[in-house]
Amino acid sequence: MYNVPNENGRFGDFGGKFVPETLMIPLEEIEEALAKALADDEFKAEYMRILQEYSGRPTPLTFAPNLTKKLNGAKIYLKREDLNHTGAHKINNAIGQALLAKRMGKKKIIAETGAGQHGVAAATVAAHFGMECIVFMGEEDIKRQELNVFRMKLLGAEVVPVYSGNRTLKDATNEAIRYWVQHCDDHFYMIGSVVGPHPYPKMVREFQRIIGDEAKRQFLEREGKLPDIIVACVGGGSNAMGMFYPFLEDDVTLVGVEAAGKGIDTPYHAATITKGTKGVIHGSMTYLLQDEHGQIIEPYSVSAGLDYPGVGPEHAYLASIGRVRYESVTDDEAIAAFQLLSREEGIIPAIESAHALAKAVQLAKTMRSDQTVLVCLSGRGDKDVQTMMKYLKGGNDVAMSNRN
Amino acid sequence: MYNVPNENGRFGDFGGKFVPETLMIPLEEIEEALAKALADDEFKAEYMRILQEYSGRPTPLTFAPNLTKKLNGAKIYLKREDLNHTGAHKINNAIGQALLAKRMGKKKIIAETGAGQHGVAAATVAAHFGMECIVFMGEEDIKRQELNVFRMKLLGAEVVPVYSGNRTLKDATNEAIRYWVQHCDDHFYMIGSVVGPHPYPKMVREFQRIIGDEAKRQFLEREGKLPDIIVACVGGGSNAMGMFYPFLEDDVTLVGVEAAGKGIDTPYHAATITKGTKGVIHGSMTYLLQDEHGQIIEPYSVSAGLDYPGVGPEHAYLASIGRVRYESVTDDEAIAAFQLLSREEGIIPAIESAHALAKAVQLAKTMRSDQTVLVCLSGRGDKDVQTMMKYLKGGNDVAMSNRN
Amino acid sequence: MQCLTVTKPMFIPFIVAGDPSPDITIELALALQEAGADILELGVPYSDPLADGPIIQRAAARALRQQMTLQKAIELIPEMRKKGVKIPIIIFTYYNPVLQLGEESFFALAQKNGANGVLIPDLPFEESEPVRKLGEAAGIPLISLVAPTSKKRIEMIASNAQGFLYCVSSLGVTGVRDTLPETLNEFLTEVKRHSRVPVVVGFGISKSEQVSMLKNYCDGVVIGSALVQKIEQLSDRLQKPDEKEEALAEFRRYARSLTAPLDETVQ
Amino acid sequence: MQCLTVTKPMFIPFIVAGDPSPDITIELALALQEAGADILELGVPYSDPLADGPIIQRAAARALRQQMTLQKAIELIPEMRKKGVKIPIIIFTYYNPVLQLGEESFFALAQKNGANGVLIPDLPFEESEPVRKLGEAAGIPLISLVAPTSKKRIEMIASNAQGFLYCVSSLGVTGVRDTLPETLNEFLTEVKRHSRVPVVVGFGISKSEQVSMLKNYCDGVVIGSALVQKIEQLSDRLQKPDEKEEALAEFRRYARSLTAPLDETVQ
Ligand SMILES: Cc1ncc(COP(=O)(O)O)c(C=O)c1O
Ligand SMILES: Cc1ncc(COP(=O)(O)O)c(C=O)c1O
Repeated sequence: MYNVPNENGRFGDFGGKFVPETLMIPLEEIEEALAKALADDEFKAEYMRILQEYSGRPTPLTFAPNLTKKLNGAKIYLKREDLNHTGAHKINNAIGQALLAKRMGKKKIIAETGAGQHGVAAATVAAHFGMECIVFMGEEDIKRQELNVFRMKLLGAEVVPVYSGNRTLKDATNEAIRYWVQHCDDHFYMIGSVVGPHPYPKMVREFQRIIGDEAKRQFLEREGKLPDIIVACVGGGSNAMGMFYPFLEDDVTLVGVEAAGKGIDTPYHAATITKGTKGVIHGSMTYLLQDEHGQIIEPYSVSAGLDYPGVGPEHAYLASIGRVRYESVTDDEAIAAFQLLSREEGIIPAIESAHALAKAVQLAKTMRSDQTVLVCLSGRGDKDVQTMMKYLKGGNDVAMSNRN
Repeated sequence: MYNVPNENGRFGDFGGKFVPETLMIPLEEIEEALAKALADDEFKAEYMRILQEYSGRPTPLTFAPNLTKKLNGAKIYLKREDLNHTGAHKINNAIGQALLAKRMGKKKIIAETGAGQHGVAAATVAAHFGMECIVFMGEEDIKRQELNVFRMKLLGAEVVPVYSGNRTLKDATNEAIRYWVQHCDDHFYMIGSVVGPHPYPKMVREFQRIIGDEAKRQFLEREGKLPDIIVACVGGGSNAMGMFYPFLEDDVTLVGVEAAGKGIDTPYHAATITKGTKGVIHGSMTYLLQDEHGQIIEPYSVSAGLDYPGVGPEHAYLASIGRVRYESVTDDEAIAAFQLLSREEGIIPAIESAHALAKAVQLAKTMRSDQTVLVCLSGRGDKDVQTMMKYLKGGNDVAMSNRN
Repeated sequence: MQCLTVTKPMFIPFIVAGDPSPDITIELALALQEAGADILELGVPYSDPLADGPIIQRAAARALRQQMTLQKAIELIPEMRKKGVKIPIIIFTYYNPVLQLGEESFFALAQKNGANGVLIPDLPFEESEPVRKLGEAAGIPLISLVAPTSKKRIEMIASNAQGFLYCVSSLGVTGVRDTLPETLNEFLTEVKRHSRVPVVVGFGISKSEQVSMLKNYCDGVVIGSALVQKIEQLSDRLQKPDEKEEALAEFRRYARSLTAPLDETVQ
Repeated sequence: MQCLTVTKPMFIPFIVAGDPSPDITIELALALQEAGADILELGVPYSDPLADGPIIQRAAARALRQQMTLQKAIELIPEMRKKGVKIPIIIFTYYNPVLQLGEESFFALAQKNGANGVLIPDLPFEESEPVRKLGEAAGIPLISLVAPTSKKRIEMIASNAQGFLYCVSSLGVTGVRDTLPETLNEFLTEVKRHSRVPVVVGFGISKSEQVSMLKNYCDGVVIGSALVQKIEQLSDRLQKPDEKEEALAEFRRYARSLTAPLDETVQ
């Protein structure tokens, strides 16, 4: 039976708690509170109630008839996390952690954010639960994501610019952890993916498994069987972990898709599992992009949500035992998939999710029409329209053929 | 029993078909097809299936605990049309009309759009149904809504700039009708609200009543009674009509909220029922903003979706018989409500919906705690964040008090 | 006009009241009469003319800038008469200005000023009864339109037609068209079969060849956008006292050249 | 160093290897020894130093630009010895560089170059066993930290402590602090109760008054950011041949003035 992490937060060699001593007790407190909460029917009912009444779950399973027809291969289904409140799967986790924070008596939330998606989710649930929220965001990202910054402020969050390092997500995470070290007595640190020290990878998985649980039920109802392949994008890996987890012991091929940026043979990618090496980042043993001296390397992807130099330790583990296949998709392939889904199905996917889609398209083409591929559509692409506009105007048009 | 429109498409004095002779038969064809479709269980099942599997219905009914507490009056509930695919109630209608178009063998969709919301919905369903889509949009609006224009193009629609008149929604609608007159043999005109000639006001109501049908069931489940007051914003009036219709014969106070812009005593508003006079616009007898000579006056509102000089004829009728109360809310009040809901509940509403909310807040304050107000949250505010950013920076800050 | 008898196909020009100015509209009407016009359609400018193409939209915008209104347009009729315009004059207006003036006031005004007919492009037969009745009482016929899409409606409309029956040549709005539909002759023949009144055709007619082809199938042609476009071109000169006469002459020649085929044959 | 005996509270300075350059790091170490340092903490620069505040982050960035690495930092030790540094030297490094070098290679290298201890701020007790064992085999103690939040963990950590025990003065990262928590004395007393090794305190100590207050409750003070900030200020002068000596003297004087209270009293 699949039963990781162990009591030390280890997924095989991966995971653990590589944090300053100051955080050991705060982490232990979260671990204890989480264990109790997950065993408490009232907690689970409250979590489900908020998912339903506030965030709009269950999200639908959508068959993609046009895409399927066009590819002439396997049937393609989409799990529609884009229809969640705030537009991505991130809210599932934010709701779970906020509920836990409330249970622990914490009234202040710390979060890190890159593109702003987790920041918006955190700010949203903080508003909903009447908590304070402070979001750390790299100064570079703040410039690139002006609208999400304003959105967080509208929601009442304080957005703190981070000037250290390269001023992007990795540095925002460092700074969030530093702030937490100083304020761990009354703040709850809400991590946005299945990364960080134990129990975060496990906790976020538990709060994202609703994706896979729902999808499994829905898929069985619709097709009377399980999908042949499930595909999800992997930044930190929370949507993928949430989707995969309930299928780990089933006979289903699971494919995680990393961002290959300008190509995994260039320095410009974020393909952590494909090209990274083992090490410690943000409190966890996992694969990461680093130089020979162990200095962390800034990743690159057109997708801000996949632009992270580490990856959740459970993914490192699943890669190491061969249960999940990890592949990668370039910027150009993802952008083509972004346009394809928009055009064919009237669904503009998040550019992150478009990575999963691009891989699904490649796979489906080679499959039989009685086979099925399930894609986790982790978020909506409205946030990316501006970037795409620039990208496609910049002579990088890979598939645009509008009539005017 | 409430039973309008009659066979001539009249809601009392209002409605009808004031169109060039060329369109009379196309309208009759739609009327016939609609009547058959609405009597056909298969059609209805297909419509419901797409709403559920594609657009994510039912949308939740969300209690607003913080707002309720803050106002210390009636309980406030929100019907969450913002959680629909594409972010507003507009998709309900677009799906219905596209299905009807398909049934009629039409493969090309014409639509008009102001802010771009209906244009995006039309482009979306056209992509989903594999139809062509041509969207008319005033040149001024194209400039103001660059992102939505790009979104429509991504979805495969052709966006045609309209240079006539004031180059906004009214003119885009004229131009869409003109184009339809020329192409009515193989094009289906998909109107975005309960306006236009018969059978459009009725048809759009039928495809939007899902809002009220769901809300009624959900509210009864949750509260064991009907709400005391229901509030919805009124541009053309489709979200309001969809919400109100199933409650028309119940003992529920219904309040439609128009945009008062800079004030109904200034020339800058869109309060059609409150300040308009009877006349014909876009094929329908209704209230509209016009001068003494019958020339139509350009309306004004901070909200692009309420910025329409006419209103659905059924609203004109409901106003005339006193069944629905129509009130208005200024830009400033709506913006304050926009910020209030963001801050208090973590829900950024469309600025259109914020008009309804502003009125609900005023009403709830004067009510008892055992009373309830239901607000139709017609759409999400992501599309408005940019406008709000400009507005609030422009010294118009009415309630912004972020810490940084 | 209620019992119009037609010996040769009529020339029915359309111009917009107030374009480029009220005074010049009168002179243009006179010029058209001199060019052989049988009936004048006097268009009332409207902010939202949804049956009109860009040429007439622009003319309406120009006329509105001249403060033209429905009432003022009607009041141009006696002034035209004073200047010698003798042919019937039809007021062409969208419905909303009529509603705002009040339907009864409108007919009172039209009657008082000697209008000979009314055409309301966005008032289809089903919505027209009250207006039609008021018109009948005032002795002012409401001109009906039929379109290529009208099909089974043709008989109903034709059998109730007053004055003359206006056939819309093709799907679409007003404007100049290079080609007219091939099925137009059949459509006209069909309409004539049902009509008790003269059948005229309009929308898109902008060349003498088109007039030449159509004259055998109808009792008249309406020419609007082509003339309005000419007025637009001549607009500056029409407004300069020393160039006006020459511009009017050019306009007259243009109208004649377009409609020359009407004189050549007898039906 | 494994059986450190303390007669007066120790002065334990922290500097970053390679800031502002490898050569000057050696001279700064010597200056600190002259200023009375008892143990030197030699920090290895890291791209993501999440236990450090802005001052040490900036120093690490400067050192990384000098191509400083874990291996090169360790290899500075024999060069320091050559120049006369005699006090024990502790390598302060984040865990990831150790992992990349290989834990065994790391200890081999540390042993070969005469390091006297290792401190890894992101390797808490629970994760430290393999490293601790390798250190024991190499005769290089792994210094543990306890924090104000450690509570029930204090006993476990203290009873397993090697070399000395590092008490984190307050919640937060390294940096200069104006005030230290009022409960710090109690915390130190509690730690000392459990510890078999000397107990030192660090994080935020940047004033002689603080040193003066703390010296009665601990066996030593770690001063990092205050010194690193001084180095940052002196950086330009330290790198100019003709100003270097004077800058070193100023650095020495500053270090002395900060730690003067340590000499005044005997515990
Ligand atoms: C829509 C979407 N998908 C995926 C991701 C990547 O995160 P994860 O790998 O944790 O699912 C993000 C991160 O912002 C996101 O916004
Ligand atoms: C979110 C939203 N609400 C309301 C409206 C107004 O339309 P209606 O009055 O037809 O509901 C619009 C129009 O674009 C809209 O986008």
